[in-house]
Amino acid sequence: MASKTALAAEIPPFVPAERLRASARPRWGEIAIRGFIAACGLFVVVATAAVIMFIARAGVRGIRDVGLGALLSGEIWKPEANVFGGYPLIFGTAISALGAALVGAIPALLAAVWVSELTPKGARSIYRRTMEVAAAVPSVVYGWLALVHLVPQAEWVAHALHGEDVQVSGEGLASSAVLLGIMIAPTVFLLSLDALSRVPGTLREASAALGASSWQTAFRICLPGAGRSLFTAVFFGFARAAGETMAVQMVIGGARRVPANLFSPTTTISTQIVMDMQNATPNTTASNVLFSMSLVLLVLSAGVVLISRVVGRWGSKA
Amino acid sequence: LLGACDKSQPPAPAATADASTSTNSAAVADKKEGTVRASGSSALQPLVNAAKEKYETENKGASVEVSAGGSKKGLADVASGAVHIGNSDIFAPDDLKSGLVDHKVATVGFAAMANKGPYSEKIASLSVQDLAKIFSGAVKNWKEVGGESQPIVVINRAAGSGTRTVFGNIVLGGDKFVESQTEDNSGALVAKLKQTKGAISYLALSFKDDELKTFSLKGDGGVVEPNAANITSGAYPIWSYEHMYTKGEAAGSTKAFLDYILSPAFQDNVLPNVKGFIAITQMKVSREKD
Amino acid sequence: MSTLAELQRTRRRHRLVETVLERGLATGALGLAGLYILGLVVLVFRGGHKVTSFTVFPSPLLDVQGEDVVRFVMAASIFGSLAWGITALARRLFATALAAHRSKLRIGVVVVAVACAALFRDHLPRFLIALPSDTTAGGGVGPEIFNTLYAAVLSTAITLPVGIGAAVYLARFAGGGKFVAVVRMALDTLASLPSIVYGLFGFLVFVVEMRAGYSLLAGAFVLALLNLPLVVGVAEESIRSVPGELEDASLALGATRVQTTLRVTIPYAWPGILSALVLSIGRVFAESAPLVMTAGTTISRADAYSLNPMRGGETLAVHLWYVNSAGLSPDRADVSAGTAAVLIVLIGATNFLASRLAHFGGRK
Amino acid sequence: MRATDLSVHYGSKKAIAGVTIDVHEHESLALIGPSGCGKSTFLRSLNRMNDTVEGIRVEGTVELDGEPIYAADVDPVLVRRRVGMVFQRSTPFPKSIFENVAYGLRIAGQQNARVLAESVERALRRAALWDEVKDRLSDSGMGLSGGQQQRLCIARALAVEPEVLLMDEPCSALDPIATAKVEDLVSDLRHSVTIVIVTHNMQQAARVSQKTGFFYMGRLVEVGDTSTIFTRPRHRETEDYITGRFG
Amino acid sequence: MRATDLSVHYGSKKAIAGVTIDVHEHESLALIGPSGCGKSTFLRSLNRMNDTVEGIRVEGTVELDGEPIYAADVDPVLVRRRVGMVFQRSTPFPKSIFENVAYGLRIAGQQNARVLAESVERALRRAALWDEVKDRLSDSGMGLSGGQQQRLCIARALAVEPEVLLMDEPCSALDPIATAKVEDLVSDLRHSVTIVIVTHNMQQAARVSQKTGFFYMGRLVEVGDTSTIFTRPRHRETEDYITGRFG
Ligand SMILES: Nc1ncnc2c1ncn2[C@@H]1O[C@H](COP(=O)(O)OP(=O)(O)OP(=O)(O)O)[C@@H](O)[C@H]1O
Ligand SMILES: Nc1ncnc2c1ncn2[C@@H]1O[C@H](COP(=O)(O)OP(=O)(O)OP(=O)(O)O)[C@@H](O)[C@H]1O
Ligand SMILES: [Mg+2]
Ligand SMILES: [Mg+2]
Ligand SMILES: O=P([O-])([O-])[O-]
Repeated sequence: MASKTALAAEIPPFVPAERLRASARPRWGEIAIRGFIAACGLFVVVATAAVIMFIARAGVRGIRDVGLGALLSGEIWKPEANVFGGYPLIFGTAISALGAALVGAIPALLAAVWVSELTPKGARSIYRRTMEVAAAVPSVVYGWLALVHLVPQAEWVAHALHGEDVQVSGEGLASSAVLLGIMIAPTVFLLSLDALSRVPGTLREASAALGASSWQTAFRICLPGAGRSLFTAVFFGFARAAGETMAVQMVIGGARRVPANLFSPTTTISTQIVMDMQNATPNTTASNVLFSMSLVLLVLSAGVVLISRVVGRWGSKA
Repeated sequence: LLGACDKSQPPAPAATADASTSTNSAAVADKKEGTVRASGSSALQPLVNAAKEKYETENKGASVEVSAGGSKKGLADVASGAVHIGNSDIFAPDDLKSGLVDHKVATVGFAAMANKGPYSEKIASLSVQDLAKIFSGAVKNWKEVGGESQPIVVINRAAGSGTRTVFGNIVLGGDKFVESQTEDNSGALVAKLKQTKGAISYLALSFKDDELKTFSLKGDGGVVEPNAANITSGAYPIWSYEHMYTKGEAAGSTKAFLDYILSPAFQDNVLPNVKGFIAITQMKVSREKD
Repeated sequence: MSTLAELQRTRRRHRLVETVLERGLATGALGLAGLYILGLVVLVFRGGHKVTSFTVFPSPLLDVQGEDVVRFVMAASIFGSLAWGITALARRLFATALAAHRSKLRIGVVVVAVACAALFRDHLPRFLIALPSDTTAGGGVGPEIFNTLYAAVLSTAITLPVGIGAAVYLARFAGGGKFVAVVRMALDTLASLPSIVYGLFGFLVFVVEMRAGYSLLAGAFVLALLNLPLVVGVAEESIRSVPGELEDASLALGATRVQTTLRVTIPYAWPGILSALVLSIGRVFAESAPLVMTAGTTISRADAYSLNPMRGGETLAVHLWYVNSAGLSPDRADVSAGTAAVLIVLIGATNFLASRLAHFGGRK
Repeated sequence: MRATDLSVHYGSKKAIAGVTIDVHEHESLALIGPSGCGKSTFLRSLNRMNDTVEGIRVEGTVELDGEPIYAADVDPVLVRRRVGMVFQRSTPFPKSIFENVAYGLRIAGQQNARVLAESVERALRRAALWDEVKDRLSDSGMGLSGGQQQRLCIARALAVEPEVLLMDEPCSALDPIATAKVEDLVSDLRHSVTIVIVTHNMQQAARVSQKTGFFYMGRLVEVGDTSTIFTRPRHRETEDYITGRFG
Repeated sequence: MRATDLSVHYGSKKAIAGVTIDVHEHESLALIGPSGCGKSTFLRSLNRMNDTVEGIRVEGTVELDGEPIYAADVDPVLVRRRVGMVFQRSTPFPKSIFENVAYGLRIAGQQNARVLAESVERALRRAALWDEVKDRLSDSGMGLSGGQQQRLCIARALAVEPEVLLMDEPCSALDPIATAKVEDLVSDLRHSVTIVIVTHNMQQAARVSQKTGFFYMGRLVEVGDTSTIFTRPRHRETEDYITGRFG
């Protein structure tokens, strides 16, 4: 190189100029790190397999002992008497999660549309910050608040609705649905906001340029555009509500029967698992059946989320 | 602001007290150090906690973990090896019995307790039949047992509860409770009873509370109050032993802790001061099973 | 098409509907946010009351190993953040006057923190130090705070390398093979498992099969597993958002893929990775069901502040549940409020620290 | 359409300053200039698309048929219905081809199916796309090729019968053949619509416009007949730019 | 550096076909052509940057100093140390200016602080950036202006003393003044480094290169002395392109 200064001569070249061949010595550090990275990928798979396998192994035994039909449709759950009818548990789980979706997810979604499309940027970040903190608040805190503040109100409402003669204490599906709704709303809100922010700004501009008001853009372009992700957000909230344990346990009452109304105590799968696992001897039917029920829960929430994701992916390819 | 502090006791034993006890227990120090884990009966928990506080302050390095959850959890835990001591209000069932060693540490009585309100003011006692009707769900209003009109809200203990088992066996002749609102734990149940109008449940006498109504038992021979005298004499039938099960013979720090609980120092001086519990030695009647 | 007048008419009609909707949605959104803000403020204040009730017992409460250190650290962080807050406020108010003394201020904050910690470590809010009490009033949450933080550290120690590794794998090294589809499927599955299932798994593996008893390590491991999909997801996204040109530039300088990943990609993606970590730490703080089944619900006096990960111990969230469903102490309403407030302050502090830390990551 | 002494600031940053320009009906004006000189900013202030940008400040006046579009009581939505816009990157909505074109009509309240169908066909014909898509109107607009997508966007803009059409580098992402098609289209359209087109390709400006304006650093350096600008520019900067001395 | 019958496929799509070209030492070659014609693809196959693209297939040979760089036992990392590259968008690492320039040396294993400092200074001087940044070497590289950033990237590439420097539209994101500076730099550098530069600005090609190649639809239509190409192109397509008839 012609213009090399005197300075350059002192410095050894970094690359032996004649050589392009790979050096004989393998780069061990490089190989180790690549190995670690791939191992991490493998770890994820192994861990998932392990979780599912451990749950399924005991769960399948439980199903074999009791019979799937009896387990899903039996109306009496009484492990102490060896009666395992999971219907009240499934019913409680499904209704309180659906209620939560209704009470929490849908308003959160609408709020997200409003905040994302129709408010100035400044306000948006305030909303986001608030909801981020609210989403991080532990569910037991929500549970405790509901126990202290919501349950007494529920008792009052129940008497107003069903008359003074009804036996209620405020614990039941209504309380748990409202609690779960309040609990999942921030998460659904944030997920929806993210989904909406992924709608390309160019589409909004194009719509505005055709003379659409921001409302028309929000509901005709952004909502359909983010549709699948919004769906996923709501489903995610639903799944989280279905899987919540401790907070629900604090307000749902714990009666193992199909409730007479929204205000009479009942139970959910996860609540009952925590309760019964405490005194079930491992490897007995009473214990295995709890794993069977957690399989049901797993199918319920994982199934819902997986389906919504698959639909989402399949849709985005089209 | 200060309320919370006032109620709490100043740290009772000064460091000096520790020093003195730790010298005399030096010989068995290697036994007492370490952690003893116990779980199970919430009825027994106040007693174990009292023992734990005393024991830990007297033996530096010793530590006792007590968690509640119900008698059957205690039995399951100790059988599986998850804890060293399983607390229980009931005798171990046959399938677990073989490997477990029973340590009866006290007895305790149980009684029906209810939320205080005008509807139950006039009812001082209930017969076993009344209780059976209430807890099986046959009777749904306080007026049917002599009170004013108010729906009865039955609150149960969870299925793993020894209290539930003992009370059910004696009052209902088995676990025939109406399925209703359920609490995990005696402590939580007390709170719930206090805040729910028309509520009734059953608790160990260690949880007897002035804010709750405690029912005496009406029988052929008159009304029997649930108190120590009636229990030791056998007049009041709803009581049980408090067991602390170990897996195999107790050893090491577990044995040291159990020894402490069974020692006269504890049984005679501490136990009588813990509300509701009666030392085994006081009992004039005995039982072989629940 | 339509005349101008017609246009104006339809537009007016639309406008009306929009105004009505607008009012409705705005009220809804405001209400929602307001509800949470109010709730948080009330929570912090209610519990703050409990937390700040300073002890009247100056000597150490209990002879627990490690308590001195914990007291000192606790005092240092309380007074440090107080001092920092005051100087930050002062800087904002007298920006020009103090601009020249930044480093002095910083040293000042540290000195104040250490001095106050030394002076006041025995006069801390009792609630923040004392052991919990199941039966009597006046129990604190000292070990719970410690356990919560320790569990967060333990679980992050697992999530961080594995999460980044898997994210890097998916984003940069995997290509598009069958195995990648399997990994993604696994992540999706993990993400949708209810936390109780993790709890059951941890209970089966650690407590039953391995007979390890309840241990923080088991809890941390289960939480790490629970957080993995979240961390991998966010980290992968932020790694993908690293401009390909930047990595190309590194490769064009003769860097290997691994060198590029370590020196360019990860530093650039760091803020995103950090926010994933904050989220996952938040979940460690918040989860209760899996911890109840793996780390247990008790505090043992002997090793309340021990670093031994094989001991069991409850975290703040578990304590909050336990106090309400199993505690016998008469002041459990107060204890709950205090615990909730401490939890929220911890979460807030973590978020704040992370937003500060993001600056050290590289980008800006 | 006339802009008088128009200045636009983004926060404290001045993007264009004191631009005065007059676009006559059914005339086509090309805007050229180096990157960042404010062409897009100017274009977007002609139909108040800039309103959505945070912290923007517009001074001066823009008139459409003599009416000031920045007056307080003017509804920007109505301005945009009369002044259409096509962007650099084609932005078909994730809807069918038909719905893409019908979108502008639907949001204006048109629901009559027959009217919609007719308008869509006319717009697609004007955009020289009808023959290529008439058999797959219900397919997604995103399945079209780049050039077709851009013409779809033009058809979409035409469907609401705007008086002015603004185009911001409509061909810069297209291949030569697609470019030629769009250029032909623009040349045809200028007989029925007023067109303002931004381009970085001076030859393109020469091919499609009657008038050309040269922007440089936020100012409109000069504007005049396209042939004049390219052969006898009055300013030194214009000459330097069109001869490729910079940019 | 010589490419012989080089073809590149992305999956089933052919990006360039049968390109043969010879770049002599210390010569500078400009590549021009419409968008998507394969200029970048060709450039990136000269230092095996294409290796990172999924599903790419390279046929033909490329030789550096007579050695085939696509031979099986060649380490692409070593190729890239000898054939540097600068991209269209400046890509400073989120590190200090000093660390940006030192990066290539550090990853090559150079740890000696003095050597690093000297090499960084020399590289920055060669990139005509030293005087502007010498007082703030520890500031972030991302705080520089666009033109400075691009010269920083050039300095970074020069620091490892490559024999060939590939530049892919290095000025297309820069303002006129920055463009002029980078063009001056390229003109200077060609005395010490072989340069292959892709540009969409034909005037730029004319200003900085001795030779020019015209790509069209994946083929190298013609290559020759810059003055010849711009005044007497042999092919019709070349002429159409340089007179702005398309592209
Ligand atoms: N949203 C914005 N906020 C702040 N500054 C902006 C914004 N949009 C554009 N600018 C600045 O305003 C100036 C003019 O930008 P504009 O996009 O109008 O240029 P242009 O001539 O269209 O350039 P190009 O040919 O690259 O599209 C530029 O300096 C740009 O950085
Ligand atoms: N990663 C890729 N995968 C598939 N096709 C690609 C990829 N990169 C480029 N192509 C295609 O290869 C062809 C040549 O692309 P290339 O980027 O080399 O063109 P170019 O001349 O550099 O264009 P420009 O001037 O726009 O930079 C184009 O048709 C492009 O769409
Ligand atoms: Mg522009
Ligand atoms: Mg290119
Ligand atoms: O004492 P129990 O908790 O088993 O009722």
